[in-house]
Amino acid sequence: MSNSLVLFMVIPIIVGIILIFFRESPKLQSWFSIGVLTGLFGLGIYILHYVTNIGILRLDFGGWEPPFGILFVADTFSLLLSLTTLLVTIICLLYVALSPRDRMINYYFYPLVLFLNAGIIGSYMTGDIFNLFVCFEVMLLSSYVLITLGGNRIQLREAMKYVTINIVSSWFFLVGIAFLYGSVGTLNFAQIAERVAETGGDPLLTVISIVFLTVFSLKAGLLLYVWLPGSYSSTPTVTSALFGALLTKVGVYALFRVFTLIFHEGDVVPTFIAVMAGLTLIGGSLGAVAYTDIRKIAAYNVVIAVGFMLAGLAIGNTLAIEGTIYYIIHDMFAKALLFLLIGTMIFLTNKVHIHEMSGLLKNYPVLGWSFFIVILSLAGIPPFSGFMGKILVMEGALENGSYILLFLAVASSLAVLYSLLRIFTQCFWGETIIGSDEQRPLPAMRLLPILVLAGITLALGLGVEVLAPYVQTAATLLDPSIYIEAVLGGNE
Amino acid sequence: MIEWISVILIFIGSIMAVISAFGILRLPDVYTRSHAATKSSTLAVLLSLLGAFIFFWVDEGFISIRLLLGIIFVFITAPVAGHIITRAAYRSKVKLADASAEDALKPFLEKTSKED
Amino acid sequence: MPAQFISNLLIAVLWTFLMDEDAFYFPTFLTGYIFGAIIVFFMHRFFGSKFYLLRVYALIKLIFIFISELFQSSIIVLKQILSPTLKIKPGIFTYDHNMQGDYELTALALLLTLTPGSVVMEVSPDGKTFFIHAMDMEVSRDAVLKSIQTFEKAIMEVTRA
Amino acid sequence: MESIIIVLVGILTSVAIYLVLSKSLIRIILGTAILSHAVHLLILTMGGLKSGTVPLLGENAERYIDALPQALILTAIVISFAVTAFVLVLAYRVYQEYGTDRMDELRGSNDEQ
Amino acid sequence: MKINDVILKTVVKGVVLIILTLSIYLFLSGHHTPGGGFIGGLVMASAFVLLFLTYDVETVSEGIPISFKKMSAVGVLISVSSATFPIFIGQPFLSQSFGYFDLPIFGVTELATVTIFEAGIALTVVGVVVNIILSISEGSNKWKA
Amino acid sequence: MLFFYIVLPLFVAVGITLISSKIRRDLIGWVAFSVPVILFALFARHIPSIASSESIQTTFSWIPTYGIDLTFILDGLSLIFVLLITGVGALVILYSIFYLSPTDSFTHFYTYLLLFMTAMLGVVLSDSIIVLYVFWELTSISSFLLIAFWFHRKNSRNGAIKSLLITMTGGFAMLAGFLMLHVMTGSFSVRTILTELPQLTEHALFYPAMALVLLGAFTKSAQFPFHIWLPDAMEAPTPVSAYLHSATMVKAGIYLIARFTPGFGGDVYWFWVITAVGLVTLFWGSFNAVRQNDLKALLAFSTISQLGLIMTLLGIGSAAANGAGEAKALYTFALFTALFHLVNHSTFKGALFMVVGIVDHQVGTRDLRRLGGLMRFLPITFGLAIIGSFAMAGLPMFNGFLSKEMFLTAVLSVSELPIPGGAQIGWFIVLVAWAASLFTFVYSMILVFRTFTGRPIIDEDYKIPREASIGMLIPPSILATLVIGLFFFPSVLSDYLLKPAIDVLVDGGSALAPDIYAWHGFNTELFLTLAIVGFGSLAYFLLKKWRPYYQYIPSEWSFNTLFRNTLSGYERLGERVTTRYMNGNLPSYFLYIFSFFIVAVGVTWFVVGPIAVTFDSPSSITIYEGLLAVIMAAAAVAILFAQSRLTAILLNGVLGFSIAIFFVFFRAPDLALTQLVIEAVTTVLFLVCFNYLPEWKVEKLSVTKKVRNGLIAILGGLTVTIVGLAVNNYSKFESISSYYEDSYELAGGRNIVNAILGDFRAFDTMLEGLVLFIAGIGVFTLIRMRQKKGAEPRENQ
Amino acid sequence: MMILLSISLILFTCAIFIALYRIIVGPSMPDRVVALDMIGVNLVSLVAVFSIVLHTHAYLEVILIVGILAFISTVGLARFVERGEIVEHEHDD
Ligand code: NA
Ligand code: NA
Repeated sequence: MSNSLVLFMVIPIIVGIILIFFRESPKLQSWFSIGVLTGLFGLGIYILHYVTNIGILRLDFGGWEPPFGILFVADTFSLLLSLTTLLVTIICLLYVALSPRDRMINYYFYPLVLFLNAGIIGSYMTGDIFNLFVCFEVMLLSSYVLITLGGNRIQLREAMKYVTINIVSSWFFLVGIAFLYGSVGTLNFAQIAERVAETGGDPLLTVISIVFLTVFSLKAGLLLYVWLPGSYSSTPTVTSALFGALLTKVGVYALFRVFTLIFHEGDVVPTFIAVMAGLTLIGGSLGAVAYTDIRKIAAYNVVIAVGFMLAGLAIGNTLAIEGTIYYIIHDMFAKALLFLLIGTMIFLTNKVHIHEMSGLLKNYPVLGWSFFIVILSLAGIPPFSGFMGKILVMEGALENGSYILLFLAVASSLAVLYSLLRIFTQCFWGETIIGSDEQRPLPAMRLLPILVLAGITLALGLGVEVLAPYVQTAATLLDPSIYIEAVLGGNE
Repeated sequence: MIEWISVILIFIGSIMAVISAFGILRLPDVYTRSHAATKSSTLAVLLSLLGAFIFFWVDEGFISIRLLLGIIFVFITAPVAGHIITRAAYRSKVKLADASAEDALKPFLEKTSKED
Repeated sequence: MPAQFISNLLIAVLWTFLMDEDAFYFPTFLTGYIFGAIIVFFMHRFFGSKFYLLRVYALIKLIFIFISELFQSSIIVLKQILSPTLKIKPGIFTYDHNMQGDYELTALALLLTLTPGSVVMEVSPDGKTFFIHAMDMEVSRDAVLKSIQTFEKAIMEVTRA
Repeated sequence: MESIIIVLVGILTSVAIYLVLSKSLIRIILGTAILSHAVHLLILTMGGLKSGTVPLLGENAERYIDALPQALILTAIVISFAVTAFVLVLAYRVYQEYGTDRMDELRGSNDEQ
Repeated sequence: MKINDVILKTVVKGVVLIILTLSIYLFLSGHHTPGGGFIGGLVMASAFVLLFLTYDVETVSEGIPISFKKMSAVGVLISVSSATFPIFIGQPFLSQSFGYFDLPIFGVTELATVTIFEAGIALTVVGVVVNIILSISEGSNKWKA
Repeated sequence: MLFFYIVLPLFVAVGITLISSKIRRDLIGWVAFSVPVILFALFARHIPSIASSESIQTTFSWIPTYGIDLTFILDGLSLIFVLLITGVGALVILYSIFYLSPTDSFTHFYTYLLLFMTAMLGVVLSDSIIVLYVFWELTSISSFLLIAFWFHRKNSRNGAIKSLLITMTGGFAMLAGFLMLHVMTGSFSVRTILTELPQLTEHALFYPAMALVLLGAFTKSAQFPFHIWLPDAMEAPTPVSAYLHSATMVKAGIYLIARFTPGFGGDVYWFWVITAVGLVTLFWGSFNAVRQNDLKALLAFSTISQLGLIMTLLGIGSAAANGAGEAKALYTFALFTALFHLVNHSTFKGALFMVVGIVDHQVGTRDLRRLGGLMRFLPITFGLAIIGSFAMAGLPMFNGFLSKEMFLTAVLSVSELPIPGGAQIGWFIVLVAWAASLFTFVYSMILVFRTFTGRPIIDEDYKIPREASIGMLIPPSILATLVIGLFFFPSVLSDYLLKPAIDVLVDGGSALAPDIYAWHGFNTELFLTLAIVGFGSLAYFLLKKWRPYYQYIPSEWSFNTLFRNTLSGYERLGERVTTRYMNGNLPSYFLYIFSFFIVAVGVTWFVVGPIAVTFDSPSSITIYEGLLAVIMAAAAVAILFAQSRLTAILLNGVLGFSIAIFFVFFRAPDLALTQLVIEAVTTVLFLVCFNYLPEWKVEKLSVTKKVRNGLIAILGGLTVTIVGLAVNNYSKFESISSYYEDSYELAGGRNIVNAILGDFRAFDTMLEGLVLFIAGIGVFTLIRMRQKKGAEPRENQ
Repeated sequence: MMILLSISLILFTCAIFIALYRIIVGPSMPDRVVALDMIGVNLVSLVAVFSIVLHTHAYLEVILIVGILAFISTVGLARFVERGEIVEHEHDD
């Protein structure tokens, strides 16, 4: 049973490598990847069910008992995120499979996406801080390559920024690990948590936690999101969709894990996170209307969402954490949808600025209405997926008296709404410039992934109750003893 | 007792190393400096490796093939290094010291570069 | 030469098997090798060349020449470094050698480089001419030209039948 | 010794940060290379520097030095090599495309496609 | 005047043999003395690097007709598969085992599955490093053209 | 069952969308028409039982985990609304079938309209505040879509965005308010909240919640200063204006306030805020209606004004539920009037919108300056217009008269109410109300007489208009009939709808509710009305004299301008701020990152301190180690001053080799080996790439920037050093690594580092290989995959 | 004996220090390469001596590796100084 945890990481790796040898058969690559990921998704559902009902599952690699070896720990939180990651990836790959073939497919696109997945899921599951670093690197390296895949010069330029900034952030990570190991002498999350708790919030450890805050904020795009808009807006559609949906979430996850499990005492760090989340919401809201490039608008919407999620962590009560978990799941799907839509618009018009497009609704109604749905979803309008998370976080804020965050969360929803409405009203409405004879055809198959995502965002909103038990279990991450017990409390 | 021999070999080696280092400070151009680097300091390292080899042999009866290999390696490569560095220097037009008496290579290079 | 060496090896291996010990012991092998060398020495005329251990001897001699040259040259360099005033006249001169093949050429070049006060800077494209940088032209050129004959001979003893 | 190395780490870090703040790509990459040197030393220092013998069993020692940081650094070294290789090639491609390696000339404008 | 590299090339031939031997030694002895898959692989890669520096890419490729890209992929595949194998015999992922066997000629020898794992790592390292250098020089070639 | 009533329009809407291509377009209209008709009948069946104070409830569970259920309750208050929604809805759809032009998409129109109907029914029937909110936003959305029905017109789009932004802002605020209510009461049920609220007046969230709920209501009901979206919403097709922006959606705010009256009512702030906002809106709407030349704009402002009137009445009547004491009857009277006028307004305003629609449709313009004398051509329409506007002006024979009289009564009673401030400013309220009524009279006259009497402006393309088709005349005629009918038989309405509704709001309210009479004798109200008619007629005839003065009201002071400026200011601010710090310049980004790190660690240190930092070290130092450290530091610093990149790389190599030697000194042979090889290979890589990179130039930086960068660099290094020293002194825990010293027994290896890499932490090693591998692929693709020169910069997939 | 070894260590380090000076001031690139080569050679000695000091065989591989890599680096750098392109793709002839 527990061995199956590693399959989420190892199978994508193995399949990825095997696909390297099938460079010339894109069809095989695409359907094989999709099939394998789908299988894993099914397995994941089963494990999620198991973990939620029976308890945290762990896998000690090589049989070395924690804290001496590396281990995977699957709790509901990490599984929920892993499953969402898988599903989003499957849909994005479907989009590629159903699109006209692109040159980048021949340059190991599928293996890289699989490696990216492996890195992300590994980050979610690992129970060891240094292994988290390594998993991050797997994810980052894949993303470095993916971000340059396409050969477009702007991509290269923005990749340069993305890569160097991430190198620096990885450096911070190592510095943090060095300090942490120097002070608590272990790398295992649970044992670190235990030892940190033993000190009862030692000032030095609080200072060290700031190093980790820096690292994960860089990855999540919390306040330090300078790298994000450029890189997310220069890549091909599907890469943007994968990045927009998945990458920042890993940073968010790490912030949640580290600051609920390990450094949860004292109010210095929560205050820090609150201020950063607030500034992120403001910065994202300002950026979302600063550009006419639709990719940039979408990218700043990613920033806003990050601010929102971390506002949830800063508030930090059960309601807010539950809300944020809903929100993270929602955002992964909705952001993928947003970026796929934007990419399709650019594909259809060959333009990127809102004032260069007009009246698309007439020729591409399904696209237009999907875009409308994603606007509502991202703005947290019920019954689409964004609303439950939003409501719970807002309530959490009320319960905690975090009124400024509450205000910013609401105001940023308006910014989301307005910035995306600008796209909708300017690009989809208005006079149709292109005649129906010169319009690019949009095959129905290409719309399928988009419709699936739109359906998911509606289903998630209506079907909150289905998710509720899982999310509630996941939110027990506020009680670190459960995790520590599962890891250090003897063998299963 | 024999240990002392090894230590003294090392000591001599270290002195030679410093002197040859001094050489690359003092000598007028890169070509003469490379003499210091390829000869004296090679000898210095050979001495210290030999010292170490003897030390382990005498002290522990341990014959280190790796050290021997190291000695051979340095012995072979040091002159090659000197050769390619000076060649590179000349080809990248580093000037000979003003005191230089003769330059037989210059006309050659000039002649053949015209032919190219 | 390789044929001699391989034969010697074969004899050593045979010897090791004939001893029929419970494991492989290096001393046994060595003993076999020595016996093999003796046998090969007596047989070497059948191979139609010099007894190969003679070449090994020449090689060792060459190495010693190397080392002694190295010592001498180092001391000269060190002297020059430590002399209170630098009175050297460096320069580049050419030398046409009599070596054949890459190995001989290389060996000579390495030797020359380790010789007092000279470094082989270039080899002409046809491989016939060395361009040698001398630390002090007046002193080195003659020394080099003198010792170079010795080197060539020593090298040829190793390489040529 | 530890304190000295930590100060050395600080110096390396300062130099690296200064390089990273430059406009030229090579300087930035070099800065990141030095950053990783610094952090490798830091990790080693955090495990204690001379608190035992070489971590090879059979060295007849009472104590062996903390081997865990060494393993971590080894991993980190290889990863940083991988990244450096990639970023170097990326830099060269950027230079090829843009004819400049100065990041202030590589800002990008708002109205490009 | 064309550069005549005969000295360098001749010496490097011998030097590379030394390095390659050393790399295999480092790889095999890594379990008990310094070395192991990574180091062995890196040293071997450095031997190739030296070859590339001395000779040119074409000559080296002709001399060693291996696809280094595939080699690296096979390397990763070996290490990951050897890590995965224990799953099929009911052991945790990445379980390594070792034992002492009395072999003819070699005597009592330790054999460990970790060697397979490390062989994968070594192959990866060699493949990747060489591949990177090859890619860049190939790129330069195109760029010039 | 109620649930099915609500979703019926939705289902039909979906059905229409799905099969639209298969059926005739006018059939879509008729299908849509059948929905409200059926629903009206279904709801009407409940009138008797509701009148006997029953209520109908349906519950489905939706998200029981969070206590969010789909509970719908039909009571007296909702009943009025559902009947309005379905009744007016049916008439509007009928009207629209004839109104829409052949080029308009029936599918979209009726889909949106039915969507809206579902939303509106949901709002007034939901018991859960969350569900209410869901439907509330849905009304905004469907309104948005309907306003922009002709989305190729710029004005339509702008109007749609404006209305959506304002109502959604209100919606978000309302949601926040609702959540506060939930936090206060622990319940999402409106019924529960209402019963608990009166006990929670001391709660810290009481007033914030109230303010936010009011914000939602005011924005939706176009109350001053949020009214600005309504005139722009007139870009919608006229049936939509009649339905959403006059009869139903704008009344959602009224509904909300009425619904929460039992909870908040009795609070003095609730009373005054609603009353004041209502009054200002009442006045401002009527005042502005007079100046309009577009008939629909006139109606829009008139709607704003009338909504203000209803709001004022709700404010005055709000205290009826709680702590009213003696004055309960007076309060109840005002509430009752509010409900009464609500119904009346829907009838006459609905009729008027349809009339204007007919004029627009038949004449081709709604501009008063171009209209006139239509009486001859459109006699029936003229009759309908008379009925509608006279009712609006509050003239007898029409239902508006009754409610207007009662309004005046209510206003006059304010000074008698036991509410703080009532006695002091009661007279002022009367004054404002009277002035507003005066303007109302004037614009009502303008509407009917400017359009239908006088001479038409006849130019070349003037075509003699003809009376509209019967289909367009029937709906307004039905409404006009109601206008008159309600004047003569108000008690039917009162008994069956208004009193049951009042019962919902006020305990025993129906007993206190007044009987409606047309004639109350010669009281103040009558004199006020006579004065309105008198002065109003005068003002109407002197219109040319005073209307030009409107232009002196500076337009830049308007809330419209404020709204526009807010949006454009937001965009400008966003652009200015964002492009300033997101300058695309990598060094700047690094500056932010390192500054953040330094400041964050510094601040935290300052807050949590003190932390011990000393230079004590466990291990000794030898001279050569010290020298090596100096060498490294020197080499590092020298890199900064290196004139060429090769020198820099050499110095970096020195660093790498020195570190390897440190690894030797610090008993790490494996590391030393790795470091050495990596260093050499890296150097070679640098050299390989240097061939394709430019020589590095001296960085030209101003002194300030150099100092700034230097400062950041030094502080960054210092931060790492200080924390490092602190950690070095910190020895609370033993490292776990002594475990690995049994590596020979555990993993069969004597090299502990290797055992960790190959066994204990082999997973890291495996992934590290993968990382290396990916980097290899990356280099390969970077080199190989290049864009062809001159290729178009498009998304390639 | 230990003192003598320590002095040797210090002397080797000093030699490195001097070479570092040459790297920093140059003036020509080959000068620097010569100096780096020299550093490598001295490091070999340094490690050898240190092995004696620590009485360990653990660093014997390191000695060899330092020698090898110093050579590789020197070849690479000399190639760079000479041709710019240090790895050629095709035969020259
Ligand atoms: Na447009
Ligand atoms: Na547009």
